[in-house]
Amino acid sequence: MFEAVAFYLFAALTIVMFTITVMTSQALYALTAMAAGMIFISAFFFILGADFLGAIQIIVYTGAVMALYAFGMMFFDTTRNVIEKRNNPRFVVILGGLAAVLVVLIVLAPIVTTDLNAHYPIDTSVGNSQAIGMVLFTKYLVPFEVAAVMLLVAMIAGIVLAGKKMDKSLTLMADEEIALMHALSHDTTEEKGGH
Amino acid sequence: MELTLNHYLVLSAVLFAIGLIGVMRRKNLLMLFFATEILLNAVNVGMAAISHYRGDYTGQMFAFFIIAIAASEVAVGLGLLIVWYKRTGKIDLDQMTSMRG
Amino acid sequence: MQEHILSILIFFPALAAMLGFVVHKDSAKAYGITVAGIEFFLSLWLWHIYDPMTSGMQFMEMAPLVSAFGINYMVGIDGISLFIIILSAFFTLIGILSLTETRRVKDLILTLLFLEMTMIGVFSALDAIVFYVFWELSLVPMLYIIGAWGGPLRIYASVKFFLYTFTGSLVMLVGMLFMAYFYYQATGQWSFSLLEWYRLILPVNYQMWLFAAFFLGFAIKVPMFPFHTWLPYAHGQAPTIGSVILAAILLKMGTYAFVRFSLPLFPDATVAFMFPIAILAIIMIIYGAMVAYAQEDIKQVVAYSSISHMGVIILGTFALNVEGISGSVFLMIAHGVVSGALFLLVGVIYDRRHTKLMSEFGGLASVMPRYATIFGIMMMASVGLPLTINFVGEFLSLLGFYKQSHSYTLVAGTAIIVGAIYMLSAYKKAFFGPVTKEENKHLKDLNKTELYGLVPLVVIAIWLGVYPKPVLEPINNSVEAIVQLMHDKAQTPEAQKRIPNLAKTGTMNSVQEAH
Amino acid sequence: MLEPVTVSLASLNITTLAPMVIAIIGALVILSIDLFKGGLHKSLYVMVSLLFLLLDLGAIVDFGNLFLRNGTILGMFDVMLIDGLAILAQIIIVAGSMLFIPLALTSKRFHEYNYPEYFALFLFMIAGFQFMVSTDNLIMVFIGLEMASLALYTLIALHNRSKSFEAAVKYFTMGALAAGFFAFGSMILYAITGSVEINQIALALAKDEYTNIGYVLLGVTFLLAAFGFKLSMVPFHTWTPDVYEGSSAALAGYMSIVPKIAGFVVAMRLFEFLVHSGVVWLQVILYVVVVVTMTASNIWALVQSDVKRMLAYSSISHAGFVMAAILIGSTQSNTGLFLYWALFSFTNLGAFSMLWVNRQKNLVPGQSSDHPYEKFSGLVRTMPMAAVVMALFMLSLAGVPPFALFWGKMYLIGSAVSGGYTVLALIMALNSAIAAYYYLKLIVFMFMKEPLPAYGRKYLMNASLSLKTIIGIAAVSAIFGVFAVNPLLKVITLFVYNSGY
Amino acid sequence: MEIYLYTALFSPLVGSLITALFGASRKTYFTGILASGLLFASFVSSLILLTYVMAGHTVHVEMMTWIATGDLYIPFGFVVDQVSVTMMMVVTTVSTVVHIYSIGYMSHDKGFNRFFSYLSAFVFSMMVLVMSDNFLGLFIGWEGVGLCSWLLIGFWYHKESATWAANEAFIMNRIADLAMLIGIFMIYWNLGSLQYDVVFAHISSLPMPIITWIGIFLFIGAMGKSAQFPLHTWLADAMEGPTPVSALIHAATMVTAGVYLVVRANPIYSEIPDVGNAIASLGAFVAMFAATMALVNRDMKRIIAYSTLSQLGYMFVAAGLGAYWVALFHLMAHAFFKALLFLGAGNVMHAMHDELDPFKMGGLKTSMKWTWILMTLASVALAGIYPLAGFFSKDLILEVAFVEQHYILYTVLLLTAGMTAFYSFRLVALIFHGDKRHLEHGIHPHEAYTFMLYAMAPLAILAVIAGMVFKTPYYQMVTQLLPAVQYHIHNHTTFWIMTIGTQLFVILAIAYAYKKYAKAVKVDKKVESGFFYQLLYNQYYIPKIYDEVFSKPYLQLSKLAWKQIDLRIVDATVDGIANIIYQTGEKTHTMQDGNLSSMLRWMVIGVVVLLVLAVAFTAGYNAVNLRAM
Repeated sequence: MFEAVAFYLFAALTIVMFTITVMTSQALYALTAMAAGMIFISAFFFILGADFLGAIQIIVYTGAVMALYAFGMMFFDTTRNVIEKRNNPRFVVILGGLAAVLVVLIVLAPIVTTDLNAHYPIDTSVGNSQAIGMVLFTKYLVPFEVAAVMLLVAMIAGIVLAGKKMDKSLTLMADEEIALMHALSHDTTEEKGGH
Repeated sequence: MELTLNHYLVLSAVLFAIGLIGVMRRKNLLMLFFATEILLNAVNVGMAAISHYRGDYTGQMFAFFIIAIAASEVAVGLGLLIVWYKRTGKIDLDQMTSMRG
Repeated sequence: MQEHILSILIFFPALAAMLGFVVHKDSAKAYGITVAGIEFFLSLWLWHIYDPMTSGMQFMEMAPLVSAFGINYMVGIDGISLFIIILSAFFTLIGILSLTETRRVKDLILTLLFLEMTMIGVFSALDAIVFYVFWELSLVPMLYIIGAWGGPLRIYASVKFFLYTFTGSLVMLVGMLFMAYFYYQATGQWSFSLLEWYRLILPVNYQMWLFAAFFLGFAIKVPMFPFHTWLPYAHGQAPTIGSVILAAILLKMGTYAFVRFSLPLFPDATVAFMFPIAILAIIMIIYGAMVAYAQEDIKQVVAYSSISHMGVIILGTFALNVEGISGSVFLMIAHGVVSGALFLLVGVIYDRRHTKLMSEFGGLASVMPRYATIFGIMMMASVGLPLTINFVGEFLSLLGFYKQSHSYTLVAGTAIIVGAIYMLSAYKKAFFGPVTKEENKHLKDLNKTELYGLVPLVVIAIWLGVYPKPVLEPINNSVEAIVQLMHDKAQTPEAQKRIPNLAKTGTMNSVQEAH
Repeated sequence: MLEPVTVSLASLNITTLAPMVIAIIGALVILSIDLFKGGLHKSLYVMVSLLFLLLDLGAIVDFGNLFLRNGTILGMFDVMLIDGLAILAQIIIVAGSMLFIPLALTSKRFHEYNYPEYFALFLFMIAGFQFMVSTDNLIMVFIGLEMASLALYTLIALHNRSKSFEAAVKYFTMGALAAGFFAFGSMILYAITGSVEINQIALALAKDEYTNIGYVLLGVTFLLAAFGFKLSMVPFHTWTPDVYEGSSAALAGYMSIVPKIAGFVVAMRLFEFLVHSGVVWLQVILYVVVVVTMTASNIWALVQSDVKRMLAYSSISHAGFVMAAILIGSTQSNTGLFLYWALFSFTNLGAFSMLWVNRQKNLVPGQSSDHPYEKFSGLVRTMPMAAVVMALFMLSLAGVPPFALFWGKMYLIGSAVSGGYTVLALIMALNSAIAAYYYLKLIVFMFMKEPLPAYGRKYLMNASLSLKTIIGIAAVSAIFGVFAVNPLLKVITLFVYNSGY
Repeated sequence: MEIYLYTALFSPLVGSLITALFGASRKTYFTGILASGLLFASFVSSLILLTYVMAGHTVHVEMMTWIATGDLYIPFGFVVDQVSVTMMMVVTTVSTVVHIYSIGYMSHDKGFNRFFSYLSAFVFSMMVLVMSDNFLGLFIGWEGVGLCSWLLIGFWYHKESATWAANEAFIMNRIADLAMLIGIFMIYWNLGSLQYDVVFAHISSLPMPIITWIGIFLFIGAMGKSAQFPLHTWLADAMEGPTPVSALIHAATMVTAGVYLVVRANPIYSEIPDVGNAIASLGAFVAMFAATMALVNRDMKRIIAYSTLSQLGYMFVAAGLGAYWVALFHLMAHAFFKALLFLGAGNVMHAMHDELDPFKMGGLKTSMKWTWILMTLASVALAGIYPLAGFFSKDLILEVAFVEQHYILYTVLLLTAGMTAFYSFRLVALIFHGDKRHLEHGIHPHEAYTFMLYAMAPLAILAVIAGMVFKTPYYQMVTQLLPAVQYHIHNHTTFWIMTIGTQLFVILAIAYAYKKYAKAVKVDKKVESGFFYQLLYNQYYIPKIYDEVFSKPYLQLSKLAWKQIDLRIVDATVDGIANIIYQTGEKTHTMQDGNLSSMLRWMVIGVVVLLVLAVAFTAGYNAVNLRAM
């Protein structure tokens, strides 16, 4: 019973929050609502016994992602009202609604399955984090490592893209200009801007 | 009333749809990225729920990796936005129509 | 060398063309003539060593190409292909000889040599895919020739030519793949070899579909009504050399393919489609002639006359007896010679006046008597006067089809009337009457170069009209083999009835049979 | 309490990771080189990348031999799956990359090649694709896909001009949406089967006899959308032309080949069992998608005024064409897919390289895109060899025999015929005819029009010996592709057949 | 004997080819003399062959294979038998004369050399036609003479009317040739051969309808060449050619080829008397029809042309009634006197500077005495006055009709004989008697070269003696091959009444013609504007009808086919399809509007569409499964 109440409560809250996120014209509201929504989602994880995931959700999303976005918002100066030109707002909502209705129509049906054996059964005897760790470092070791590389890629990408070297485009410069620029840069300290 | 997997799936679907609306509606790229986060979060709810009802860790694993992916996407996405912003001073996607046809 | 004569014939011009990139552009024509000349002599040598009494394929060569999918490089010739090959070599030579183009001659000549490769390839291919390869490849040089050296609408014309033919042949490709699949089902092995396919007896309903698929490809190439509209544009815009090759050789690919593919592979379907196709052929004959009659541009007259003549060829092909098919094959060669010559002749006048409108001329007979004479001879050949090359083919084609249907032949026979109408009226407009235009009064008669190109054609047109035997005999032997094959494969009673059995009767004594 | 897990190292088959690890190490090496000594010339990085890719390829070929001896290799808790498809796809990926990376050696300087990170990211991306194809675990697929994609977005943006940023942002955003689709689709399949491994999913579905048909379709819908995006199926293709236009021609060419083959392999793993399961819906949908993709993109390509955009649409069309192989789902068609793609990669490589060599930095007045058709006007006069080679690629793309792509086309259409999809075969054939028009258009411009003085000396701006070599390789393989067809067919059939496809 | 055969056959060809080499060069008498000489050789060879054949032999050679495929075998085979030797004699005689004559006639023409080339080529074709031993060989000659006729009618190609007439002749002949080809096809597919001997030997084995059709088709072929109604209009127009041509081709030889064909194919026609009757009826009709037109015509050459047509009608009557040898005999006699007449007309034309209207001449007998004599002689022969050639040949046909009890035909032919006499002498009277009207036009006529008159002399002699001297030996010779039927009216009274009656009738007609035209010519306006006069003068309006019903509509239809059907429908459809595809691209590529938002929307739309289909399919699937349960 508690579970049900919690579910409905948080469901309502997340839906409201996310709706605000996508509908408001205030960037700050949107960001805040999203952060709130993320936190509420972690509540589901806790309800569902995925404590580790809940923790990660809060740390990664509300901690890292939100911080990044907040930084970005400041950078882009979007704290004020965001003016967006809308075309066919109704169409968008209808399309989204239709998608929801259709998916819901299908997922309302009970899942009938004969295969009840879980591949990695949940072991209630140990803590969620421990169990997760167990699966993560056996079966999902490779994905885990690759995810790490992926994060590295993302990091490099972020650094490279946001770096100062991007300010001047060699692509758009004629050869003479590049030569000139290099000649100048030897005098100054600007060796390379990527790092 | 007992909660079933379907409840969560419906929730997941609704959240996903909200995300879709956001993706379609937003012109401000930063806020558009918010919507994509919603999409992934919606899936995470579903994953965790299935994991729970199936008694299987795979779903949680999946959700875990999805979070990782979401995080990396933010990094790259913001990087792209920054260069774009530096170049044009705007992050409105309506400004971004130099290629068409 | 004798074993590889066909490969040499096919690839020599292409190789020469590649080497030709090095040749200086002022010497390009000489180089082209040399190469085409060698090729022509090789083709004559091929004729010399060809055994006319054998009906089967000769000089066969085979090399695996994509053996996993049953595709082999396989070439060989019989009497049907032999002469078209010689004709191809011949016309390339004549074409280069009488080239008057001044813009980028080297490119043009090299393109022609490539074209020669594809033409000879098509006519000697015995593997469907190899055939297809050359068939499609031939479009490319032609596209270039029309598009780069053509008239004001050249781009439209060349692209239309390419796309139209390309579309048709892609459908044909699907048909070929289907055919190979049937073979695979029947034997468990992939094969695109024509000779292997010949051994296959297909269910009649499949034959119909396959026939239709092949038909589309061939019909556009021929071109049959109502797929012909690329032709007037292509001819109208093409430079002289392009028209000559197009009319003389490329169109023959379609009719040749009918004989090589459609007939022996799908005898029942052929019989079933005989009358619809005959109707199309008759439309081509009469309608083509009428449209030709209405033309104002003399080149278009010749272009539409090609449609009309191709109708007769189709009719002969679908006569399904030795007389008709031999006739149609012979007519292919004849029409090649005659229409090629006519296009060359039109080119002569175009070079001098840069117009092809008949209203711009008149009275040329007195200004350019030699030109008028040769034009007249070729026109009469085109009209099908006996003792000219066309007559033999036309007569045999119609004679053959008469066996299948009297009334159709009667209608189709109007070819000899309507043909005369447009040809004579065109000749009259251009050559007879007083010289009205000042520019025409001092036109130069044919010069030596032009005569080098034209006189051999005149000689051939008359020689083969008087003495067709050296050509007709090998054709006849090979055609007999095809007809017999068709008869043996025929399943429907209709087909068995329509396709004569040569083996049983031996030398037919029809006088006795008539009783 | 948890029991300690003991796993023998041998059973892990750690070597299955070798190819990807080589690529990743390569990337790290490049980064470290830069750390120690900055400002080195790009040729160094090109060659280092090339070396590592060579090693990578060697490893894959080694696996190829192993596969032929022992069959499918599983490793790392069955996450890694090295079967014939994986090997073939990896070969195409790595070989394709090896051919493209030298395109960095242009004579003009472009922004991206100033970054050692560019080459690192390039290698990371390759590793990502390799992971993507050599697993049947959806999580692994997802991570591999994202890793590759994130790197790719960056590579596009590094070209550093507004069009490439625009392209990158567009690609990224749509990619994010597609990632959402992928996640959602996987979730649904996981919900009904309790597994994220494709073969397990297939087994579970078969066991249930597709009772949860609604769920299946739902999952497939989203996955189809996700792969539709990756493989640029209409209507998920909209990024393609813009991204191709925005990125450098070299990268555009790369994108038209390597990411797609990775996508195809996963799609093959995922959809093929569904097609064979008798779910009519999927067959119909795939049929429609294939036909619409082929036809619509062809039609749009007709009206393009920029060659690169035209090639973008044409590559969409080619993808649709190849997607038919998955619909047909026979060994022959799957073989055809790889054959086609192998041949396509050479020809397309050539075509895009030709664009790359004539990329000028400063647009002439009135020029709105990098490669308008007008630029190629009368090329045969000014640079006959370039015109001939470009025409060759166009003809090959159009499927004119005997150039390379014709054989792929023929084999695929043949597989459609023998798979019983006659109408599809006809549609494929007729689409080739439509496509011929826009390829011809370029030929028309090159061979049949007068040169425009404005573009007089703009061709081969960017050419260097290595670029010319690459183009030469492409040209030779386009002409003599026919001789490669038979061995390719034999090898591919062996691999595909032994993988059970 | 073969050498003579080849000489007879090929010397004209040699002549033609040699003179052709000089075709474009300046006039040289050498060509004319050479051609004539070679023709004389041909004539001599023919004469030798004639004696040989007279002795009862025939010559049959097969020179070489021409077409052989399937079961078809056609050689270049030549046969000299009683029939062909007759034709050879006629052809070589007349053409030798015409050649020599032409040296004078064409002496002022620029195309002198060309003319002889054509003329000799014609003779060669005609020889092939008559000597061939199979139908297709005959067809070669048939078409060959058609070609030469085209060349010669259009000899003065700068004249619009000449070239028009040439084309008309050729095309009209082609119409008939088609029928002939069909006839040949029928023969081949039914008998397996085209050789005369094989065909004639087996023709009777065929079913009646087939023989009938063969007969009809061959005859249609003959109709074209012999200008029988309704394919007659070209002959009168063919008079645009030089007069020697008219004499040789359009009077003496080529136009009689049709008759020759019927005679040659007599074994076929003997099987089908009904067709024969039809032929005879048509012949009689044409005889009368042409004669009526000749009555009022004001063009000297056309009058003679109509007369030729009329005489051809006579021949067909004979041939149709089975009197093949009579037809052939008349053919021969007619050739002599008609050629003579034409050549005389040529002299007159020369003298009158190519004036053709006899009403503008008159009184020429003083200045052109010999021509007057020759033409009068020819006219008398034509009219059939005893003892000239016409009497023996033409009146014989009347007898045939009578004996065969075709009285209507007989009556028609008799009337026609009267008309013939009238118009012939109308012409002679107008030209040679009466006032010298030509002086008004400032023309001073002079007699032709003497050698031209000498050249005409043999014809004149033959016109006089051919009937009287040749009839019996000819009958004996030719009936070795042709059915030997003697047409005698056994009742002597009837015979004499008929003969004398006919003679009187003809003489009366001549007298009337002289009376009316020999003195001053009164033009009776009332008569001339009358319906019949106009009808006849306009050739029954047939050329006009042809023009309106066939030529113009054909041109219109052709234009329609080109402009409307070909360009507007067939081509437009093809372009239309391409255009639709292209326009679809033009219209829909805006879907790619470059806006990221709409791109994302497209993706969602795609998903939603798929979802809709998925839901629909699921519903359907469940419904089916539920029902199954």
